[in-house]
Order: sequence, then structure tokens, then C-alpha cells
Amino acid sequence: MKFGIIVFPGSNCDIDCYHVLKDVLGKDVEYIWHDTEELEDFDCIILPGGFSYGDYLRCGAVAQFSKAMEQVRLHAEKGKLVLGICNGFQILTEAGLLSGALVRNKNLKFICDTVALKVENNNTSFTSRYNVGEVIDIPIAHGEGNYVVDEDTLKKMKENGQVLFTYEENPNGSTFNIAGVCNARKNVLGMMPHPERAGEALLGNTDGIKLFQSIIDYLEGGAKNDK
Amino acid sequence: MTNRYKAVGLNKQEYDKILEVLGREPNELELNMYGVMWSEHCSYKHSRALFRHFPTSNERVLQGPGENAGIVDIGDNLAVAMKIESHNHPSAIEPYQGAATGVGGIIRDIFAMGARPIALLNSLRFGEIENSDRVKFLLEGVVEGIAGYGNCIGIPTVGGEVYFNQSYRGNPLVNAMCVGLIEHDKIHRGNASGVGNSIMYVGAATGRDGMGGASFASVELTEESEEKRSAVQVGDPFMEKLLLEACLELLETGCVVGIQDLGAAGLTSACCETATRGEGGMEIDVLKIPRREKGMLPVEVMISESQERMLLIVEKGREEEVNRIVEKWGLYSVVIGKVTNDGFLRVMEGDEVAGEMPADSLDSSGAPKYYKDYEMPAYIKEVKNFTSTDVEEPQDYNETLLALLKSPNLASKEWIYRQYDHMVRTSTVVKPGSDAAVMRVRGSKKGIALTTDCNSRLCYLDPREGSKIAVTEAARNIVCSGAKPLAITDGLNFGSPEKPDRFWQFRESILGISEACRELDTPVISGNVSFYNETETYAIHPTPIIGMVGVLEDVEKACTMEFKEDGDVILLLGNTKDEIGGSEYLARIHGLEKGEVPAINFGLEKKLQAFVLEAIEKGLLQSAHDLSEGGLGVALAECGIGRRLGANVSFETNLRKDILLFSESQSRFILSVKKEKLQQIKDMMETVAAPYEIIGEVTGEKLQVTINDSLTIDMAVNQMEETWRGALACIME
Amino acid sequence: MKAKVYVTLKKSIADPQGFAIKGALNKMGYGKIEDVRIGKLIELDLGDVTKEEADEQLKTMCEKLLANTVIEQYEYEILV
Amino acid sequence: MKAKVYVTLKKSIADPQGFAIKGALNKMGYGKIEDVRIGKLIELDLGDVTKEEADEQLKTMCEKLLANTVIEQYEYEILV
Ligand SMILES: Nc1ncnc2c1ncn2[C@@H]1O[C@H](COP(=O)(O)OP(=O)(O)O)[C@@H](O)[C@H]1O
Ligand SMILES: [Mg+2]
Repeated sequence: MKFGIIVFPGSNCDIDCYHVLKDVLGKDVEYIWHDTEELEDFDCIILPGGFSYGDYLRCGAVAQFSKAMEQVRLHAEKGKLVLGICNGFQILTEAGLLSGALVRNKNLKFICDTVALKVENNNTSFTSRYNVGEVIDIPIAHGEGNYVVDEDTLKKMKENGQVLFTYEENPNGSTFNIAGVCNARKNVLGMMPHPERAGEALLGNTDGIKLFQSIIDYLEGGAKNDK
Repeated sequence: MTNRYKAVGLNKQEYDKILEVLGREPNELELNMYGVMWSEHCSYKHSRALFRHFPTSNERVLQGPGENAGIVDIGDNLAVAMKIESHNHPSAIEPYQGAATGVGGIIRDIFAMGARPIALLNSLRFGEIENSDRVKFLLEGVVEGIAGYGNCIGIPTVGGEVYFNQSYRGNPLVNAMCVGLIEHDKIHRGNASGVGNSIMYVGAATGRDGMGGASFASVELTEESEEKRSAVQVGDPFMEKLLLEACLELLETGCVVGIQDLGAAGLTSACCETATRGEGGMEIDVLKIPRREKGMLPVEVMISESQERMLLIVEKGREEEVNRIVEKWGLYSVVIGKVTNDGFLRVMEGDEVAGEMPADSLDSSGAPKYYKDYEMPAYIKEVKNFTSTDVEEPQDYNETLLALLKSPNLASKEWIYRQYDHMVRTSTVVKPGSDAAVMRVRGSKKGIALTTDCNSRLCYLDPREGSKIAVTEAARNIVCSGAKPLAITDGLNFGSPEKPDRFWQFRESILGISEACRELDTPVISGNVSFYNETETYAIHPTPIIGMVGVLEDVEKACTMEFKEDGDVILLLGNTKDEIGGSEYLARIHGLEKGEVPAINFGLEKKLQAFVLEAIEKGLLQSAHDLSEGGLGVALAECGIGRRLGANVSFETNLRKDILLFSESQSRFILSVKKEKLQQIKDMMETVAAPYEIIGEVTGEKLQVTINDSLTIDMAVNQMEETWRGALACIME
Repeated sequence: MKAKVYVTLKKSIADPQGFAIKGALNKMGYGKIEDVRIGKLIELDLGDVTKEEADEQLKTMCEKLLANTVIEQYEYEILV
Repeated sequence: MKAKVYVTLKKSIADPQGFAIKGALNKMGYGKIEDVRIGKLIELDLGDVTKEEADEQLKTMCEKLLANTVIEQYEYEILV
């Protein structure tokens, strides 16, 4: 089982994801440079947080054109796992791998805080270790995390169980309090909160670790994955 | 032509000195280069003479003042690089960009040493905010600028301070501090060594940025370039992130013999400083410098302050290696000249010599140095004319405490640090909101603690004592987090050094810092001076900002200030005296900035700091908090608010109640201890003979303070929290 | 060839920034202002291309990068 | 009365954002693009005011709030 973390110019949380997977969970993980044209070896690709290409023009707008993103698309088409966190989520929506878009926080400010999330669906390879309705504390750090999506799409996403995390107290104006959504096939997850920042007792929070453990369970073949 | 020197901000003697050095008239380019290098900002001509008072070394200091940043050993082959820098004037003109580029500049200083920047702090001062749209605008812009740069580049902003006082209404202060980690054998310096080695330029192209000031001769400038010149620099954190990663990767290869950031005075200062520290000479071709705009004059290129640029001194023959790595990061690099040993900085324009000056005559070793007159200002005597009985005792202490918690100087700064990513790189163990931030050091058990401190009201009333207190309070904050204080960087913000009364403040402050640093064994390893922070009629309060770093041998033992559990015993360490002079209470409640500042006794201070540190290291404390602005009353409230825990405490005292509650006597701490550990603590205190009282316990949902059997404060923690947490947000929204 | 691209949020998408500016303007005494919306103006120097090339390029640039058509609409103008 | 305000960075001010987008467009195959600068487009509905009033209001709004005249310049257009 191998994780790959894509490093775009301007990625910041690549090292944090790496650290959680490698040092905390002891898994095989590699950095992938943004112009890589080969992702065959990897089982789960992570698009980390940060400010790819400075987030100029729109967050994640430029990153979608990198060579690695073409491969991520293929990787996702094969049904393999893709996890986009924060800027990674923004890139996934810009690239059309997830519906909707992320716009400026309602208060127009960058927000760095720890917020309560509710797990809406645990029947996925990303959330199997959580219980439905479980409330977890996960840090957020974004200026544009306000998720917008049209009503029809939202309705379909809800029916299909694609909304995985919602905010208990909406920090950014996000539609339907959405914090994280996946695609219809449930192998691509995008979320604004940073589970990799909640992976160690020393940092005062371990609520995010179960997300990575869920993925590991799935990749090890032991977990449920609805298809 | 008589007044050529005035146009570049120099005086007659200084111009004569140039004539003497060169043995001829300088040309326009040369004159401008002297102008910027001999400006106060680059040459420290008014302050350098006093720096000899600073203690700058001990067995832990690996790099003292004089380089891009200071470096202090934290053991295990690891070290911390740190520096603070002011960006006051740019921030007053354009708060967002001014603050952003301040952050960008200080980060470059850190990675120029080869260190990986791991944390940012900032220290801000503004005029009173409550009824000033201007101050709100400044605060909003400055905070967004700091956030915009730091968040984007991915370095957590973990601490800082902000105060509001009318003395800053015309001159806000924005000081940014950066801290980096480095292994001992990887330290790099800004040396142009090895004759024949290549000088390379990396990063953003050079534009006409940062040339708005007076230090610019206009004789040969066309109107067009006049119009295109801009005093405001725009930061590009994305570019800097690439530059940072590229430089750190380059330094790993061993092909870089020297590295220097391009800061104030741009290429001019980077070239002459690296030359002076190296073989003594350098030749560069100004035509080879990448430019953002067409038609730039050599002088514009040489003194531009465009952001996100670095100068590298590269081993001859390895330039391609540099190009490859730099290109990988989407940047470009170019050879602009070579190291020489003839002692000259030679600026070529193609084949022609455009300027030629002894390199060491430009930089601070050759710049003028002044010993200015100083004289105690008249106000000093006046303000001391105060006794605590001059003010009336408040009627309702609940109200007084709430009023203090609501003061923008004491209220929660969450509105600010919520905009800063303080968690990126997942190393922030103690986040903003406690006494000092604590960062883990990856790959070791250690941690470092960081803080900035300066109570400038005390520095105004007594610059020497106030400055001692700034250093000591910083140390107290570090100790409360469980770390041993190691070293400081100082951001000295003052009025004009040419006025004897201001210069007196500056001198007193330096003497105070020096004494405290010597006492606490925390040498000064880097710093910055910002003068002329004054308007026609008034100057800012003297503001020597102290940035301090400390080390924790075991980061798991980090301690925070908030009470942890019901039933814990609360102790007050130290002595409370009749010392409300200069207090926030006196200023906020009675509208007075007066009095003697609290006295500091280093013997007691050191004893208590050592005690608190040892108790934390032994795992005996639940919480530790130092008492500073707002005194005992505010400190108790702050301890309770963190986890919404009440406390019941009582005192027997001869002091008036307001003095007991709000005096800002030094060397005091509030500790909380589990009952079962109390005896151990008592035993430790007996052996060191530390003054302490057991004042009560953590309990319930209210803060209840009984003084001489009368219940003086009785208030729900919730209510205090709401007031304290909401105050700044309420002003800003 | 130079061009200007105008990118605005679709009507259906809330514009908190515009809303905040409207509030600020109202407070400054412009009480009658009914609506403010903030968009982007992108000025390009396309280099040495014909008008037809410019037109084609601008369209794809807008669709692919300059606007996010999920939430934004665009217009452009080629300057002569 | 409706109006459009165009706010752009002054020529002398670096535009890192435009620079980065230029780089991205060049890489996407638009090699000839020489310059990109990013500004703001502000659309206002000024309510029931005369053209003269609109003109006057827009000028002060721009100077005071919509543009930061230290680094930006503005233009506006009143639509009929
Ligand atoms: N400008 C700022 N940026 C980041 N953090 C800040 C800022 N101002 C205050 N803080 C944080 O708020 C907390 C309280 O600050 P302060 O009252 O100055 O603490 P102290 O009195 O203990 O020095 C500290 O953790 C500090 O780091
Ligand atoms: Mg403190």
C-alpha cells in the first residue's frame, strides 16, 4: 500500500500529510512532484493544503493544469482513492473532479481555528472508522472555504450520501454547512478541514487520525466500501 | 552642485568624507549608493556606538549580531536562528503591503543563514482604536497583510502582541520576527569569499520599487522614471516560497559559498556587505540584472528595493548546478559578476565602469558613527509626581475588572490570530493565547518557546527600568511555558536620535536591556533600530520590543497558563506592592500615564524563574502564568477563561484593594497545582525560600476574590469571557 | 494585440465582498446604493497575434482558466 | 442609475498575481502573451440618482473606498 502526496509550487501541508502517514501511522508514502506523469504505483493520492501557485486568480485554478493532475484524473477514473485537503479540495473542484466551487469566506477573513464537524456518512473508504453523527474537532485554515453548489446537484449529492462532513457551527457560509464532499463513486474526497493537523496527542488533538486509518483499512481490504 | 549631498540625505561632513575616501567627486551612481548605505537605516550611524553595551555572547551563541540573523545553540547539533525587523513607515502608508513585505523581508534574513523558517511573530502598536476609523483601517490592513504573506508561504504565525496608545497615532509600529531551525554544520553566512567565484542573482526581477524617499538624487532622472518610481513595494509570498525552497536546496549542494538577501538598499548593500565580509572586493555588471521594466538607470537598479531577491556567491564552475535547481522551482538565476580582492565594489555597465568605491567605505564599518548628546527629558520628573492615593478607589470591583478585560490592550487578541495560520507544519504545541508559543523540534524531544514583549508605557515613564522589565517579562513568559530562556532579538523603535531627549531614552533603554540580558544570561544576538518615529509635536513612547527564545528539553512537558481542573490549589508567587505607577489600571480607569514604574529585583526574579522552571520540568504544575498588565485581577480572570473554570481565592493585606488587585509589581506568578502534589511544591519553596501564598482553589463557575474577609469580586467566568473575547471583534465589526 | 477580460460572479451566487462594500458605502452616506458586485478585470497583452487568433485564444483561456464557469461568467474585449 | 468602476494597479506597482497568471498561460501554450495585469471590476446600482449626482458620488467613493490610491488607479463609467 502506498500513498502519494502531490507537491505543487506553493503547497504547504505536504509535509504535514507525509508526517502523519509516515511517522504517526508508519505507512509507505512518497512526495510526487507536480510534473510527474506516472502515478501507477500509488493507491491513494493526496492533494495537500497550501497556496498552489500562490492561489492567484482563484484558489487551485492554476494547479489543475499540472501534468500530475492529468494522472490524478486517470487514477480517479480507475476507482482509486484521491483525498484533497483544503487547497487540494479547491483544486479538485476547479478540475471538475468534484462538483461545486469554493468561494471567499462569508466574513471575508482567513480563519484558523479548530471546529466541530459532524460525520454524515461512514459508509465510505474515508470515514469507516467514524460513527454516523459522531462529532469530531478538526482544525480549519482557509480564506476561501465557502462551498457553493446548485440546488439540484446538492439534492443528488445528499441522496447519494456524498456529503461526508458538515460543520456544527458554520464558520464560512458554506452551503448546507458542508465541510467535505465526495464524488458519486465515493473514491474522491475533498474537505476544507485538515485531518492531518489532528493526528497527535502532543498537538492536543487526535480526531483526524481515524480518517487516515479508514483509508488504510480499505486499502488493506478489511473495510466496507459501498459500491 | 553645492548641495548634491542633501538630495541623497547626507550632510556636508559626510560628503567631505566621501571626497576623502574617493579622492575625487563621486558620480551620481556613487553618490546615491553612499546616500542609501549611510542612511540611518543601513548604517546605524546613531546607534552603533551604544551597541557595545549589549552582552552578545555566551557558550550557546553561535552567531551574534552582524549577520542576517543571530543563532543560538539548543543542543543535539541543533540551533535556532532569529531576528526581528521593523516595517513601520511602509505600513503607515499602505498597511497591507507594508506589513506583508515586512514579513517577507524577515523570512529572507532567516533562510539566508541556511535555516528553515519555522515560526513568525509580530509586534504591533497603534493609536487608540475605539473611536478611530483610521486605526481600525490600519489594524485591519496590517493583520491581513501579515496573514496574507505568512499563510501563503506556509510558516505559522504563532505569537506577538498588540497595544494601543495615543503616542502611536501618527506613527504605528509593525515589527515582524522570524525564527528558524538549523543544524550547526549547515550555517551559512553572507561572505563573498574565494576570488573568482561567481556572484549570482536569484528571484524576482528588479523594478523601480522602494525609491520614494528623499535619499534619491534627481538630477539625472527623467520625468518618466520619476513617475514610475514607487515607494510602495508589493509582496509576492508565492515567489518567496519558491525562493526559500530553492535556496535551501541549493545550500545542501555545497556549491554556494555565501548567501545574502536583498533588503534595504537592495543590491548596493548586499554587494558591499558580502564583499567586506569576504575577500574585500566585487565586480558586477548592472546590465545583467533582470529587470521588470524597460529603461531603468544603473542607479535605479542598484538601489531598488524590489522584494523576493537573493544574492548567491557560487563556487566557480558550478553555476549550471545552481541554474538547474533554481529552474526546478520555476525561477531563474543569472551570473552578474565575480569576487575580487582589490577592495573595490565596481559596478560595470557592460564594458564601462559606472562606479567604483572601496567596498568597506560603504557598509557600516566605513559609515559615519555619531556619539550624540543626550539629556533627560523634562517630562520624566513630572510624571513621577504621583502617589497611589491620588486616585480614588473604585466602588464596584466587578465593574472595574470588566472594564479592564474590555480594554483593547488586555482583551483577547483572537480576532487577530484567528486570521493567522498558526498550525501549518503541525509543530505548534502551544498556540497563540498563552504566555509564549511552544513549537516542537521535529526529530528530537526538544521544543522551543517564543514570545515578544514590551510595555512601552513603562519605557516612557522610565526607559531604563521599563526596558529591563521588557526583557524580564519576556523571560517570565518563556519560563511559564516550561522553557529555559536563551537569547533575545531586539526591535528598538524610537523618535529622532538627533534630539537629545529622545536619544536619552534610547541610551537608557539600551543600558536597561543590557543589564537585564546580563542578569538573565540571555545575550542579544540580533536586532533592528527604527528611529524618527515622531511627528512634529510628539514622539512614540520608547518601544524596545524584545523577542525571546527558550528551549524545552522535553516538549511534552510544555505548560500553559489556564487552570486545568476543579479542586486544584492556586498559589501566588512573589510580592505584591504599592506599585500602580504606569499600570493599565491607572491608564484605563483613571486616565493617567504616571508614576514610578515597578521595581525589579533580579535576585528574586532569578530565584522564582528557576523555581517555576524546575517545578514544570518535574511535572508538578497544572498551570503557570506570569502577572503583567492588569495585575492579579486580570491574571486570575485569564487563568479561568481558558477552560471556563472558576476560582475561589482570598487575601489578607494592608494594601488598598485596587492596589492589591491591579498593581503591576514584578516577579509574580500564578500557579495551580494538584492537591496531591502540593506538599512537594511546598518543600521546594522552603528550600529556595521563595515568597508565596496559597490563595485558594479552582472551583465552580465564578471568580470569587475575598479581600480581608470581604467578597470583592464575584463574577461568572462566562461573563468575563464574553467581555474579554468579544472586545476587539466588537470594535472591528 | 491587447485585450480586457471581465469576470463576474453569476447572479445566483452570493457576493459577500460586494455586500460588505455596499454596507460600507451606505454607512459613508450613500444610502441609496442598492447593489454592489465585485468582479475581476484582467488586462492582457497577447503579443503578436491576429484578431481572429486573439478571439479564439481568449475564449479558451476564459473557459479554462480565467473564469470558473461553475460560478462565474465572462466577457472580453479586444482592443485595437 | 448603474455604473461600473475599474480599479487597476498603477503601472509602477508590481503585480505578482498577473505575473503568475502570465506564467501559467505561457505554460498552457499561450507563449506569446507578454503581460497580464489583474484588477477589479465593481458594478454598482446607485439607485435613484441623477447622472450628475452619480458622477460626483463615484468620484468620492473611488477616492475614499473603492480604490487604494496609494497603489491603484481607477476609471468609471455610468451606464444609462
Ligand atoms: N499581533 C499578534 N499576533 C499573534 N498573536 C498575538 C498578537 N497579539 C497577541 N497575540 C497573542 O495573544 C496572547 C496574549 O498576548 P499578550 O497579552 O501580549 O501576552 P503577554 O501579556 O503574556 O505577553 C499571546 O499568546 C500572544 O502571542
Ligand atoms: Mg504573559
